[in-house]
Amino acid sequence: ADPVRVGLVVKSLGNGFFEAARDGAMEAAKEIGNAEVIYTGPTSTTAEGQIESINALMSQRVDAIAVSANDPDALAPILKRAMDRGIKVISWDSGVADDARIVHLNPSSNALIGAMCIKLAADVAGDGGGDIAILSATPTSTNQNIWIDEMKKVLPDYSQLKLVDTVYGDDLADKSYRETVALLKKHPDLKVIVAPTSVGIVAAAQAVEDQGKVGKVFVTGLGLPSELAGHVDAGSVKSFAIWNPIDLGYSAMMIAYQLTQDDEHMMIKAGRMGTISFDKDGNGAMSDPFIYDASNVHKFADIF
Amino acid sequence: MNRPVLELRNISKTFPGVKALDGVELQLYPGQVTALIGENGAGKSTLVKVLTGIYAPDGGDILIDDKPVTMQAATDAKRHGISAIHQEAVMFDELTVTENIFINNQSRNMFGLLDWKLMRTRAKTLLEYLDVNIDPDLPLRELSVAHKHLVSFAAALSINSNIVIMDEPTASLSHHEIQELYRLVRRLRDEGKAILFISHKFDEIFEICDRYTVFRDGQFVGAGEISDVTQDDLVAMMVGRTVNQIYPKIETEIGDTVMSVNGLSHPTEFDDIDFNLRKGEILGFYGLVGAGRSEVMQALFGLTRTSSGSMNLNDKPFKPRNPGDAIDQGLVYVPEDRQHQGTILTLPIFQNITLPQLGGLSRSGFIDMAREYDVARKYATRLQLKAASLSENVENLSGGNQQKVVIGKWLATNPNVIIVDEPTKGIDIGSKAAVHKFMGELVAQGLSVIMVSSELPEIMGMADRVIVMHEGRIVARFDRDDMTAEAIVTAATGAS
Amino acid sequence: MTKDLPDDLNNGLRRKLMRWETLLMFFVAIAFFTNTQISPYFLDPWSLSDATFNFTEKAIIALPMALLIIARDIDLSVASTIALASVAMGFANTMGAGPIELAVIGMAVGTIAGFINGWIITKFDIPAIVVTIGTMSLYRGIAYIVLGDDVYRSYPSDFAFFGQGYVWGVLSFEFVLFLVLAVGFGILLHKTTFGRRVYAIGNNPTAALFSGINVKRHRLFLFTLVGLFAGLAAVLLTSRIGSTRPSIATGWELEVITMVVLGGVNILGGAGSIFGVFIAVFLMGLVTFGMGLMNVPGIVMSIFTGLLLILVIGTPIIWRRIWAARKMHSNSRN
Amino acid sequence: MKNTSLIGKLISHREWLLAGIIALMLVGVGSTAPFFISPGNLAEVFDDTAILIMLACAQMLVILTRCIDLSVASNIAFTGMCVALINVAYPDTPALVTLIMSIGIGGVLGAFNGILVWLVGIPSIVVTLGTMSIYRGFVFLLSGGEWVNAHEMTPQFLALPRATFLDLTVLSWIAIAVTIIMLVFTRFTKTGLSIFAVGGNPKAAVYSGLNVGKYQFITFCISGAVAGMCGYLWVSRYAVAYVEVAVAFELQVVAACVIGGISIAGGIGTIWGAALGAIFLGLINNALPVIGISPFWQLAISGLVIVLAVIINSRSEKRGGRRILREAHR
Ligand SMILES: Nc1ncnc2c1ncn2[C@@H]1O[C@H](COP(=O)(O)OP(=O)(O)OP(=O)(O)O)[C@@H](O)[C@H]1O
Ligand SMILES: Nc1ncnc2c1ncn2[C@@H]1O[C@H](COP(=O)(O)OP(=O)(O)OP(=O)(O)O)[C@@H](O)[C@H]1O
Ligand SMILES: [Mg+2]
Ligand SMILES: [Mg+2]
Repeated sequence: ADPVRVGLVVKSLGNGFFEAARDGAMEAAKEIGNAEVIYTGPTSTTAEGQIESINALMSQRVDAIAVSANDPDALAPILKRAMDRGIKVISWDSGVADDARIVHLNPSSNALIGAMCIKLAADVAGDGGGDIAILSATPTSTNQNIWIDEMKKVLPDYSQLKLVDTVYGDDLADKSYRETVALLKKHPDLKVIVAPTSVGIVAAAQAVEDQGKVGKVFVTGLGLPSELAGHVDAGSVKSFAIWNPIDLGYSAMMIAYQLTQDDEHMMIKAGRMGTISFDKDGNGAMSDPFIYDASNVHKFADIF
Repeated sequence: MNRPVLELRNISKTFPGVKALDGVELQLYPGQVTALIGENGAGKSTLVKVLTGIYAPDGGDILIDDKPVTMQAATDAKRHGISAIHQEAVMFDELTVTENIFINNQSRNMFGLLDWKLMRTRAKTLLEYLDVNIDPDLPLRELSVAHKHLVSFAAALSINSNIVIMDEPTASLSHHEIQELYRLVRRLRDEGKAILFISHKFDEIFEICDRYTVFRDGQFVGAGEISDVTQDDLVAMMVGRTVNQIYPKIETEIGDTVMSVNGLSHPTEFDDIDFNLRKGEILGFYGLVGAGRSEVMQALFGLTRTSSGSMNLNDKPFKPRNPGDAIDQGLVYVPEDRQHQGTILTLPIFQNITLPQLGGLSRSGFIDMAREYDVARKYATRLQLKAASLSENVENLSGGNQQKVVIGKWLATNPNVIIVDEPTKGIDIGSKAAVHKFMGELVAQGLSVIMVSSELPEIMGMADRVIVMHEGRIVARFDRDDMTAEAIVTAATGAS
Repeated sequence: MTKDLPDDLNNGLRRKLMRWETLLMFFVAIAFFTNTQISPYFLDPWSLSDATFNFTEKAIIALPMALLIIARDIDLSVASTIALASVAMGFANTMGAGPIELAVIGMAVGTIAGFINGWIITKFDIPAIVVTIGTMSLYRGIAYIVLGDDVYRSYPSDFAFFGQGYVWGVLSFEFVLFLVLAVGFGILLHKTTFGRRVYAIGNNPTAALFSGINVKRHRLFLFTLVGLFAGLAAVLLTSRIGSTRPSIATGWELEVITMVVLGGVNILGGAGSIFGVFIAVFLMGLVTFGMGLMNVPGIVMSIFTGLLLILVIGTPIIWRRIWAARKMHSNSRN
Repeated sequence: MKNTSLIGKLISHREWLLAGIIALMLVGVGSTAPFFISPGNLAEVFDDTAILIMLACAQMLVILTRCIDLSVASNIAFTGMCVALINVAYPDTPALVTLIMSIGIGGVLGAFNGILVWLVGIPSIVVTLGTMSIYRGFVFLLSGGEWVNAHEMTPQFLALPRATFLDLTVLSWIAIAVTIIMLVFTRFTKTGLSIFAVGGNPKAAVYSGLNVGKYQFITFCISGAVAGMCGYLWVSRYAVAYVEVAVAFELQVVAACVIGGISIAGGIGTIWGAALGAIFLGLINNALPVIGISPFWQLAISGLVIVLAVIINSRSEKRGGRRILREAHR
């Protein structure tokens, strides 16, 4: 039979996180045997760019599309149209509107990620606590916004932490850098910058080092070991968290494939990741984030 | 007789559709002024451009001191000791006078950097030599047209050259400045330089030139000593026929007032302009270049806002807010700058002719192409336009034919007042006569003409009445019976 | 002496135009053939129909933009105008406006934005490129002020028709609208007095003024027209993606201008045709669609559009020069 | 009477006006956030603006010749990626060599633009619109879309722009040096003068023996070389190289020129103007967050400023008639 073709649409090409996810999806395809991954996406994090990529996938009549969305609303019409054409659509990492996909795979439980980020911040701030600020990606990024909401929910439990600002680096290294520098200037007492984005956290760490604030301001959040190893050594980052993007890509691919095989979408088998369950809105979570620090970062830096 | 410093043999230059130069020859001798004469489009300026490396000739030889040379760019001309004052003012408005003069001829200091102090001093010296009082640090745009031209003379003189070319140098100069220029030419001649002098004005040719060369339609017709020929001989060589009457004043019935202007004023350009224009009349406006005549005419045409005053046209108040208003009410303006204001060079002849009255040639906004073409053909024929076809772009026509297109375009609107601003500036004698004859026909048909001109013979030959302007004001009025050249010129210079 | 000038009305002009469009057609044929070879999915009506969505809104702005560029102006603020108009529609939607009202509001805001551009440019006599670089930031900036990091969504379901509806079979509303507008603009530019005046202004604004054309009013009208069409594009795009963010349509201005220039419109004004722009739209559409089928990343496609632009503009220039040189050569031998 | 002429003089000297506005802004911001005008912070703001200043000066030369270079931002991305990859492959390359290489690579890209403008005769806006896409596309091909991150770059690669000398970063010093070289170049060299001439009146330039295309070519080479150098400085300063580096930055560069009074019609402009225009934009970018204005206002404010600046410039450029009438002179 023809192989099952799955379009893996990412927020932007060239981002280390998504490259790792692609490798995971490839691994899954190999395991399935009769499947093929089409890795695509725009170079900048725009919804219009993703729409064009999805259009191209539809024209090729792929069997399934797995998308990490730059914008949950703007992608909805085109994904609905894809579903009308018989294409199975799932979102992963960053979701789309509920009716524009069959299921959404969260890398982890959103509440857990939010809580984890704040906990990391509290740990690094020490008992004295202090001011913290959030450096996000684009203002429209679904997962970022959910995580920030979750962080705000748990913040009252940490009376020593005070959230003073939220800024957006648009997942551009230079913009994130500038925003961080502005943060440092505006809030001289800033203690922790939480960047739940792999681009932002690197830029923030670099900015803290360049501003000579190592030891005074710490950066934490979500990032890749390979990109952060240097900054952990430099001391601007003490610890950070991430789930395994390879596993995430692997799971997304497995789920997409399974959906092309049968209609089951409450409990989906995802190969070596076991069975993932989805609630009535189609939301499911993969696994818990894992914390990296000086003790283990170099070990994982070679992997992703 | 001595040997020529510069000799051209069998030079040809072709533009798409035009043989601008067809195997012409020319000799220039040291210490002599050679006039280059020919109708518009005869190829004079093209020859200058070939000589200064701006155009590469298709064939032929250029010999300097009997040695063949090639000109790739304007810098080669400079190297060979040729400097030129071109027909169009080709200067840099945003640069200072000094920068303009030394644009390709700078002095450097010991670090290899430009030495502005030295150049400023040299500029001062040059301008003094030309007997003009211009601050070398002023940006060129602040100078009058005439002064700009004089700066271009200074630039040409800054190069130590043996050969000086002047392409219609007097076209924008006042009487006084022309006299200064003659002195300069004679001085250069006496220094032993060879001078090529291009002009359409016979009086100056006979005044300062020693030799002549005549071109017709891109071909060499003849050359010789000025003292051996008369004006009629030259005209005959130029046009291949004799032109008897240059200013054919046709006596017409002058009727009632069609237009009256009362106390028209502008904050900075003109003041208290008062005059009447009658049916079938040619009203001349004379003045030195820069007297503000064009500004007044442009105000009549609705291009310039006025601060006070009133106008009447055909017994109705006339207050044009833009040229469209003026055209609608039957007043049109043939501007002095053909190439920029008069025509759209890059559009075909027929589109130029019909442009002001497109509305009339269309049905609910859609152009009726057949009618459009009829109109264009009618006026092209009437004006004896010389062109390959009506779809030819105007840029491919000679100056005289371009002017015919402009006049044709305005006649096609059936005006009753037509303002012509310097209608024969830079036009050869043949085309000039055609334009004059045509103006005579127009008034005979009952049109009224306002003619702005800086050429005294033209004004005196054509106009029924003459108004003289000086520095934005009317300073004198003459009827045909009492106008004398002295009186008009005296009034124009502002002397009371 | 008085014989009539030859009657070859239009021929010269038409020949000149034909040469350009023939070249474009040639490129279109190549692109079409290549696409049939590289992908079995290419010749599917629905695929082709889907592909038109990628360029239709831009192409609709390209039509008035062509007129504007022919008249020696340019508008870099169109993409920002889309953002502004879209935000206005989103706001109106929260106030309960219906689909038609939304469309009217979008186009009205676009029109106002275009009018402001034109007003500043003609009133103060400033080059259009400079002013519209400013309003480009200004308009999108206003969109950001209004919306910030928020989003407008849940447009009425009827509103989706403009950007997602089909008129007949695979023919989407957007695409049919574009075809109709292209014909309309072709007539406007090539057959009417207005079009002729646009050419006149583009070739020599001073002489156009001296010929009684109200140059300022024409330019103002053209800017307003471009604004109106940017507003229309905003309606279509907003309807198509069903939501509004201030970053909507980022970078479109350059794509629209690329289409126009590729269509043979002289960026320096005075020359060009709607037909050329029309073909160029399809050329770009075909090239990007073909590469999309091969999953070529958008950034790599842009290499091809960039090359195409330089190639298509450069080829006739070089060709004309060789031709002129050869003619010169044969002349001088005679 | 005296008063109006004084103002007239001031306004006609746009640079002074612009410098005045910049000073006012500093005072304004300083009164709400005093630390902003501390020397240390100003040095940082300057450091942040240095790249824009250099690019604006180079772009000015291009604009003077009636061209425009929209490919500078893509040039930055391409050259930046090149030197970053070279640094990964040959970590021993000294920073100075990298800097020189970046100038060379950028210069080649600029020369390519210049050749198309000069020898092929395609309008510059078309050429650079094309190469803007092409160069950025090449960054993707070169890198396979992957990022080069800080930890892959060597310390010496990263150190150059950060090193400080007399309280200013080397990046700032480079910007100052470039500005001074440009000043001398435009005022005291034949090429500099010729660039003004060919832009002011191309036809007259031909008649004066100046090859218009050649000077346009030269300005594109300069613009490319400066952009290339900025490519290295950018990548090293932000410690990352990727496809989208400096996206849309060309518009800021052109905007800086416009604010600085460089006439888009060619022939008019000064290095001071370009540099002040860049500083002005840099100041707005840096000051807004400090005085607590939401970043969402930033875009609209800079847009408004550009529009106002060009309106003011156009007013001061108007030379109200020739004044034929005598009284008007007095
Ligand atoms: N660049 C050009 N392209 C095409 N044709 C040209 C060009 N320059 C000149 N011509 C044509 O060559 C012929 C000679 O023109 P030229 O300017 O040399 O005449 P001229 O004798 O100087 O006339 P005038 O007295 O009007 O200045 C004319 O027919 C003109 O139309
Ligand atoms: N210094 C100058 N700078 C720029 N343009 C000028 C300058 N002087 C004149 N002009 C323009 O050149 C053209 C010819 O000017 P000209 O010297 O003939 O003045 P004018 O006002 O037309 O006076 P007149 O018609 O009485 O000679 C006019 O259109 C004028 O606007
Ligand atoms: Mg001539
Ligand atoms: Mg005049």
